[in-house]
Amino acid sequence: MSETKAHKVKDIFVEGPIPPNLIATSIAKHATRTDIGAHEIFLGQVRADVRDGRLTADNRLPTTVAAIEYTTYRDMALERMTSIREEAFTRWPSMTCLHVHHSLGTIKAGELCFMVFASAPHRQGAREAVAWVVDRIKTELPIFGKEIYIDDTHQWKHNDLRDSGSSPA
Amino acid sequence: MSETKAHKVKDIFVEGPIPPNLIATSIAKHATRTDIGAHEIFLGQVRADVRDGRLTADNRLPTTVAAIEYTTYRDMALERMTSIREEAFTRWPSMTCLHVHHSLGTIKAGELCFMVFASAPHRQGAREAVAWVVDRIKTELPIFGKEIYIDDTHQWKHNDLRDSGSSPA
Amino acid sequence: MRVLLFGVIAEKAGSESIEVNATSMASLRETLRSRIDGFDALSYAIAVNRRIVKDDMTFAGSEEIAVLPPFAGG
Amino acid sequence: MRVLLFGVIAEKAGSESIEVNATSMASLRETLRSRIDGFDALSYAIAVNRRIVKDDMTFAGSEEIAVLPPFAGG
Repeated sequence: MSETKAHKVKDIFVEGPIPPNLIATSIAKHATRTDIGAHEIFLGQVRADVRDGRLTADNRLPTTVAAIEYTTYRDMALERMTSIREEAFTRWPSMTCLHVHHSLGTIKAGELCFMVFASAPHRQGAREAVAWVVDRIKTELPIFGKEIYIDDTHQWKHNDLRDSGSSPA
Repeated sequence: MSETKAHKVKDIFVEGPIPPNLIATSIAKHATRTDIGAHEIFLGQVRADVRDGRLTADNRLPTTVAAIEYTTYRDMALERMTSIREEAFTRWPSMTCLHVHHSLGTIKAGELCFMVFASAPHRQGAREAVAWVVDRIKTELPIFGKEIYIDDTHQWKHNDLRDSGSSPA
Repeated sequence: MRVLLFGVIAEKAGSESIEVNATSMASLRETLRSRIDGFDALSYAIAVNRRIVKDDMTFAGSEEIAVLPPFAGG
Repeated sequence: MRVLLFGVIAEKAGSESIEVNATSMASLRETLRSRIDGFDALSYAIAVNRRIVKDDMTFAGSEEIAVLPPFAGG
């Protein structure tokens, strides 16, 4: 955990889905930090939501999300993320670590695209920090998502705060 | 996920620390559940807290938690856990899965002793359910913890709700 | 009847169970007090058939009775 | 000046950047409208040096300018 509380610009982006092993490795690294009592982890997974698809004479045929293709304005995203990290450590000073990963490229339904992982001596700080950081990332990071459907059509995803998973509500 | 929403009595207990790989395996199993958009995971880790230790003529010498030895009244714990699970699925009907592990035996500082893992289409349900289930387990499950200190003394741990990590506050 | 003991209570009693003759919650508490050194200073709850019971009650003799110190899970 | 385009806006423009002559936010918006088919129907924000700017402003010409469709991270 040499990077603990370092407020330098860190790359949060991962090409492709987030492998569950990366999360296990992240967790295992914290065993040396015996001041930690609680880890809180949020994971976003791409949902196979059903959407209105192709227009026919009568109606729109339903279709299903097969994948989301994520792109970003990287420099701005990493600058915003650095500010969010700094503010999170100010708001929750007991937090010992905060790790964020977000996927770029094509992430299939069922795959993980997002991880926010906070550690703290007690659970309340970690829990609140994760919820807050997830919300801030969804609203402030310039990340774009193209929903690709099983019929090869696509549509651009956009977050609104009622939305809560990894596809629009 | 054949056990999804099954309300039968499930064993939550694991001998020894919870290996990070178990969490990765748990996560990976959910890739087939493409209705899931959000996973929320709480992990409890044993903290090397400093405590008042041996009494000398002048004062108590400080000592440090080396490990917690967990025991349980298993039949009652599993019955209570089954009720908590049922109530959680009633309160958060959109929740698709709820997985709980708790260690028994000696868990060293830095090792994981507790996991609560909820999945749902959207993040709010999963987040609220995890927080609620963690609180209920800490207050209602007959699990007992002996804090073993580095000087080989010990003291019995007890939860109060201000406490929030995996050792008393 | 056999009464299950846990945690610090099992430690003080030097055993994970104890045989007692008790026909009610009140007589059980009395017996525990007389049989386990320092029992009065301990916090505990009594579970009857795996549910905590706070009121007095009489026992049929077939109940599963356990004496539980404060919980420390998580 | 080169303006960066993302997501649905890059898709509509058929390119991830566009060369424009714009001295102010107002003239930039005007240019985008004339150069990108269906631009008026899109939701977007403009970032100047990686910060979203809502008010009008004049450009020195060295700014990093980006046109951002709605965010969809997470």
